[in-house]
Amino acid sequence: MAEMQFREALRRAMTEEMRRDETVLLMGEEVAYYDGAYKVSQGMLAEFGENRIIDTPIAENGFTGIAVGAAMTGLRPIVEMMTWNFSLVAYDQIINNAAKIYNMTAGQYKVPMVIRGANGAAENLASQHSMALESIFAHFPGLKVVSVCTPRDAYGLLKSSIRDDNPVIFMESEMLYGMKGEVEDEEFLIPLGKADLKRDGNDVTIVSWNKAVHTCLAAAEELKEQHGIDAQVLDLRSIRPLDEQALFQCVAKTGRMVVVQEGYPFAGVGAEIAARVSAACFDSLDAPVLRVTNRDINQPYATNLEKLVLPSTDRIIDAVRTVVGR
Amino acid sequence: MAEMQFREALRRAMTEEMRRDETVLLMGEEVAYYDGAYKVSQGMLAEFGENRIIDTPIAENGFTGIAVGAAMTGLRPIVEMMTWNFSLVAYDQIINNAAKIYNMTAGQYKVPMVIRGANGAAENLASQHSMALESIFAHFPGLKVVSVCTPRDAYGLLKSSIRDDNPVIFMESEMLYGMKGEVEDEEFLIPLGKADLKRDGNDVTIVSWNKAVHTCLAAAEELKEQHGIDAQVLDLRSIRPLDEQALFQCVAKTGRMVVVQEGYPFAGVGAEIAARVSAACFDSLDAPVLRVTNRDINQPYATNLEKLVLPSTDRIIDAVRTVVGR
Amino acid sequence: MTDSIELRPTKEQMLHFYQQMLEIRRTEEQAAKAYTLKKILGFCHLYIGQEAVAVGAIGALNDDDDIVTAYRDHGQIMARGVSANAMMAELFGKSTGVCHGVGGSMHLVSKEHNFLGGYGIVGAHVPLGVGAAFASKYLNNGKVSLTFLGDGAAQQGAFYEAIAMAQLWKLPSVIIIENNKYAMGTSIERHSYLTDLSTRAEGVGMKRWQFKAYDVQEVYANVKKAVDHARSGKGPVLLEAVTYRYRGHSMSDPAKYRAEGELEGHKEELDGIRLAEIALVEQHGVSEDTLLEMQQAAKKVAKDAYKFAEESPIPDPSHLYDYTYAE
Amino acid sequence: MTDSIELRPTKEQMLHFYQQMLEIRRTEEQAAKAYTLKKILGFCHLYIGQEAVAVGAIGALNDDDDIVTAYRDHGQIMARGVSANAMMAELFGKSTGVCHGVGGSMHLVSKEHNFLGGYGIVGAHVPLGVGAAFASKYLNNGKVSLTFLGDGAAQQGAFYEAIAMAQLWKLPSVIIIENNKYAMGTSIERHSYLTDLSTRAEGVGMKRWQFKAYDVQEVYANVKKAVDHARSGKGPVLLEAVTYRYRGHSMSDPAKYRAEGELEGHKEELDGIRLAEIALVEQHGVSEDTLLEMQQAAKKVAKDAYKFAEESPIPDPSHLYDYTYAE
Ligand SMILES: Cc1ncc(C[n+]2csc(CCOP(=O)(O)OP(=O)(O)O)c2C)c(N)n1
Ligand SMILES: Cc1ncc(C[n+]2csc(CCOP(=O)(O)OP(=O)(O)O)c2C)c(N)n1
Ligand SMILES: [Mg+2]
Ligand SMILES: [Mg+2]
Repeated sequence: MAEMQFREALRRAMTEEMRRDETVLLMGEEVAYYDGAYKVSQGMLAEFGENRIIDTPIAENGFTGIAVGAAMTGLRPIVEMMTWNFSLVAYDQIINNAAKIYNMTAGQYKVPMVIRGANGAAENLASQHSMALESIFAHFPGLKVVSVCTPRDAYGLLKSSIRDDNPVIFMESEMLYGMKGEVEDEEFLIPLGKADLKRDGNDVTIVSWNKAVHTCLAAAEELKEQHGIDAQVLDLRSIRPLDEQALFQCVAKTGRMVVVQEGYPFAGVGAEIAARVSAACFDSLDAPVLRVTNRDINQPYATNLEKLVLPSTDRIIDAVRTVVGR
Repeated sequence: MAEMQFREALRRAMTEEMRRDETVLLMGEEVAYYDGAYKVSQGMLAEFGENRIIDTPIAENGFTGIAVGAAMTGLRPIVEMMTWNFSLVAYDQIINNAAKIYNMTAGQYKVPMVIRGANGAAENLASQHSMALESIFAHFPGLKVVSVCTPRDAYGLLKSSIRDDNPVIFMESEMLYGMKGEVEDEEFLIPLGKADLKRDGNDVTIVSWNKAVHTCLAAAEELKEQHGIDAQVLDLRSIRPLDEQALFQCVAKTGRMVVVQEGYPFAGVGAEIAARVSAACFDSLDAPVLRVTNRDINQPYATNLEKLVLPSTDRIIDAVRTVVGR
Repeated sequence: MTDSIELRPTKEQMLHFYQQMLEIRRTEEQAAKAYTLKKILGFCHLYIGQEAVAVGAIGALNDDDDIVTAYRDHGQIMARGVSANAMMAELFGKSTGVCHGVGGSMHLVSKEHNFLGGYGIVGAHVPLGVGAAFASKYLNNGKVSLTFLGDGAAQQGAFYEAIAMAQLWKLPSVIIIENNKYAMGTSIERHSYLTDLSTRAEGVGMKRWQFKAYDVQEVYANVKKAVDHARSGKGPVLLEAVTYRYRGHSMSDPAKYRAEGELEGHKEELDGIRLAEIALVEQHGVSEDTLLEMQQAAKKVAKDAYKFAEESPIPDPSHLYDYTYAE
Repeated sequence: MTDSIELRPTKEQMLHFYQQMLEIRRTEEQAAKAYTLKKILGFCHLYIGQEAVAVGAIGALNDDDDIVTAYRDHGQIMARGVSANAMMAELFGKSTGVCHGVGGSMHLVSKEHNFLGGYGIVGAHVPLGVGAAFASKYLNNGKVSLTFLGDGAAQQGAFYEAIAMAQLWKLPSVIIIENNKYAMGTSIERHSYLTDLSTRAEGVGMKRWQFKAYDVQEVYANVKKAVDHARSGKGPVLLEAVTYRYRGHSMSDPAKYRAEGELEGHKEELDGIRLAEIALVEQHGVSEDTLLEMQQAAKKVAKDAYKFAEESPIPDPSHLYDYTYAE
């Protein structure tokens, strides 16, 4: 069992899959000679060469569309989106082409590709570089959406995503690339669509994904120590398909739920979970499902303002205490 | 009091505002010489000339961005998006520029513009031409989102939108352009952010917007006649800002709510309403808030399949009967 | 641009092209009829007048070359060899259609024919075509991809980004702008400063030329030349095929924006079917009788397609969710 | 491209340009220091090496002309006359910054100076600049808009769509591609087939040329010519200014991708400040002492800015929601 960085786990997943299947390739800005903006693909050019590790011009819409066309005709591209903020220029290709082609062609053409990159705020990157955008992808059938928070999950889920025959939106985090964690030495896969209980507890369930899971875990710790509240933390990992059963079981167990989502609140993934759980568990919920999200404004640059916008342990603790009632 | 078509009401609003304020202009594909793809701008070229009614190339990202720049420097552009399906190629300009500039510049530059056009499925337009996309715009602070279903609302709200100093996403419907309705002869405005009770009732509230309101009204009629259920229908009209008070008052009155949203369910506006109402009215709700939306798949072409996907009176009636319990 | 003799279609090819053009036109006329009878719904963009482009261009390809186009796709898919029946049934939204009624007129697809499809977002399919060429280069399989787009579509950023990468990476991609003079109701002069849109290639250093695409022989020769260039590894080519659309943008467009006599003048001089007839008779000695027979055959194909489509069953709703995710 | 004598800056202009270049460089050196001390956070893209471009280009404008640029915006906003203090305070995220700490390094804005801002999505600000020109033409107010973008940004569809419309509508827009040889770590040869990116204009029929932009006099003359053209109503111009960036892409980039000696060679021969000094001394008879004084003054401006920024208060959180919607 090796400790490895998040970025190493991603790299290991890609490398293994590229060794296994010659049709897998990696393309994106700076992925080859620069080793990736966040060094995720370090060294891969040396192993796989320019034909399979491909530096692109800064033309996300174009190269994402090219990857879709290539996926239709025999390849399995991994597209690195330097960060998801830049995916908005490629949004049409992702929604109107990648997500729909299997459906539109009545199953004739598949689009087996992964689009992966950093999602959410790093630090002080301000309005245009700080968005968490899972909600505007999870909205669309045809896409799968994965969002990971540990090296092990990153490895196991990226491998499954690469093998998936559908377009998978795979979300990482700038803030986690350097994080270390255990990953088994032997190869393994983690299936899409399975949430993971990152911390067990009886009083309340905190649901989250991506780096906010770590904020939730810190909050759970503090809730235990300071307030005697025993919170469990469920990491969704896959947003689409959503592990509804895990959510309902958590409510059955704890009767109370707080959803923590980085990103804008309005019609976010948090709203979907709250709406679904509120309806399905109407009789077993002991308190309203509360959401802790970014405040409903764009991310400002200054540190003190930025901190106010993001979900914080304090705000999570407040929400949990509200639903638990102490 | 004149009866006029929906498209005429929109045209009247634009024409009056253009007479009133020389900085207002209309741009988009086919808006000038062709009178608009759906004839909304018919005759406006003759009155205002080529400088103010502007045919653009098919370059939505470019001309939307040009409109943003023009809005920053003294104009108040109305951009016609032929249908909102095509806005995905302009998504980056709308989200990263239009929605954020007032915030990013700390209020130095305003972006007073309206982007308007047809939203949602018409008939048999298939996967790429049938989307209802309000959810992926309402997600973002900085935008206002309006969605109308009668000529009168179209007129009053479009005028307010044009006068608003923020970017307003204004959603119409291909299926409603020919619909007739009463509009007062004297000028008036309808403020953004106010929902409208389109039908009163005591047993349950059906919340909707855009053309689905008419499906809800038909369902309410049938619910009354066939099942003795007295449903009220609340037309949101503004999605952002959302008239939360109206929603909560409806729940206070009826204790039961069904949200009807055309478009994809996952993390849709319907989810936001359900989540918010479920949390805020936890103690006064007598039943779960149910959603009736498009089924979670892309729109197929064939009529029989298409009908299965959209919210129908039958599905609304089923949902209402479930929450009412008879 | 090209008239080298070895690039001219043979008599057999010309007969085949003529037959295809006839079948496309007659089948679309049936489609127009079905549309007015509300048997075909939604948007329906006829290709009438432009047949020589699809037929000549696709005639210059190998069977396994990939093809991508926009929503005006009836002609292309038929030129590729998909039956009028399967095409028409799709327009009728029937289960026997190429996409079982899921796609409709704008989204005709046949993987079996390496026909990646018709797409509805203007310009957005161009990267798909370049992507197919990317795959061919990656797999070194000798295939070329052919992408059709309209003059209006050449204004989209997706087109620009795609051609720049096609050139940077020297992909085996041939891209044909079908300049049919209008983007909906907007004439090319009003939507583009330069009206030869193949010049767009100059900005990215790509090989390009414009040619008159009324005569299928010209189309064949020009596209063949471009395809040979691309296949040989020398890089992509952008062509502008100057053509003309006879009908409105779609069935709901009365096309009032044309100058008077414009359409009639064009038809008289430059109709692709008429030009093919002249070539067949004058160059290849084909008899008027043979032409007549072929015309009758095409009519039958079209009428049979109508009947086939009409009598086919609508899609079984139990398959509604079948095509959301690949397993 | 141009050397007509009347387009050369006067001695006064040259002194001013020199002063501006010095202040920009010294202020950015202070910013670099502050960054390593974690007083400036996030992304910080230095303009060092490219000063002649912003200074000469903006020097060729009228005060009310509009300017738009990307995230590498420190030089542009200072060349427009915004104080080093207000600029630096923004980098420090302080309430005295041009955007009260909301914008940060990438989003410097001063409406008072018709400086529409720095933008972070590569290429996406080009339509804004063209939009400002659109407004000027609409309002007939005689203004020109100047848009800066990088070589990498010229690959974006937004850029292409915007220049095509600028040309179609003959807007008073001058667009300068600052070709600093790299888009992040990717050299221009690796991201573009043609390495003179002004050729992009050929595709849309727009006036264009490339020029060496090391010497501020050259920049001034070339941009003045383009601005005059645009202002006279003859249409937009696309320029490529060939320049060089000395530092990494941003503060976190060690810039290992350069060829050995590339940077040193450039600095020695083509540094804009050095070239201005030579011109001032040799053409305008300015004494070494005067230069020395100006250098000292620039240093002081930079150090004062650091101090000002450091001592300024952080934003008051009670204003957090102030700028979400305009009333
Ligand atoms: C991005 C986008 N914008 C607008 C439309 C609506 N639209 C459909 S076809 C068309 C005109 C296209 O003209 P052209 O590319 O010349 O093709 P043609 O119809 O002449 O074959 C427009 C504006 C669309 N489908 N997609
Ligand atoms: C759409 C988009 N894609 C990617 C990025 C990340 N990025 C920021 S700057 C940059 C390089 C830009 O190079 P160039 O345009 O040459 O400008 P320079 O930095 O050299 O001034 C990249 C890839 C971004 N900000 N926006
Ligand atoms: Mg056309
Ligand atoms: Mg550069």
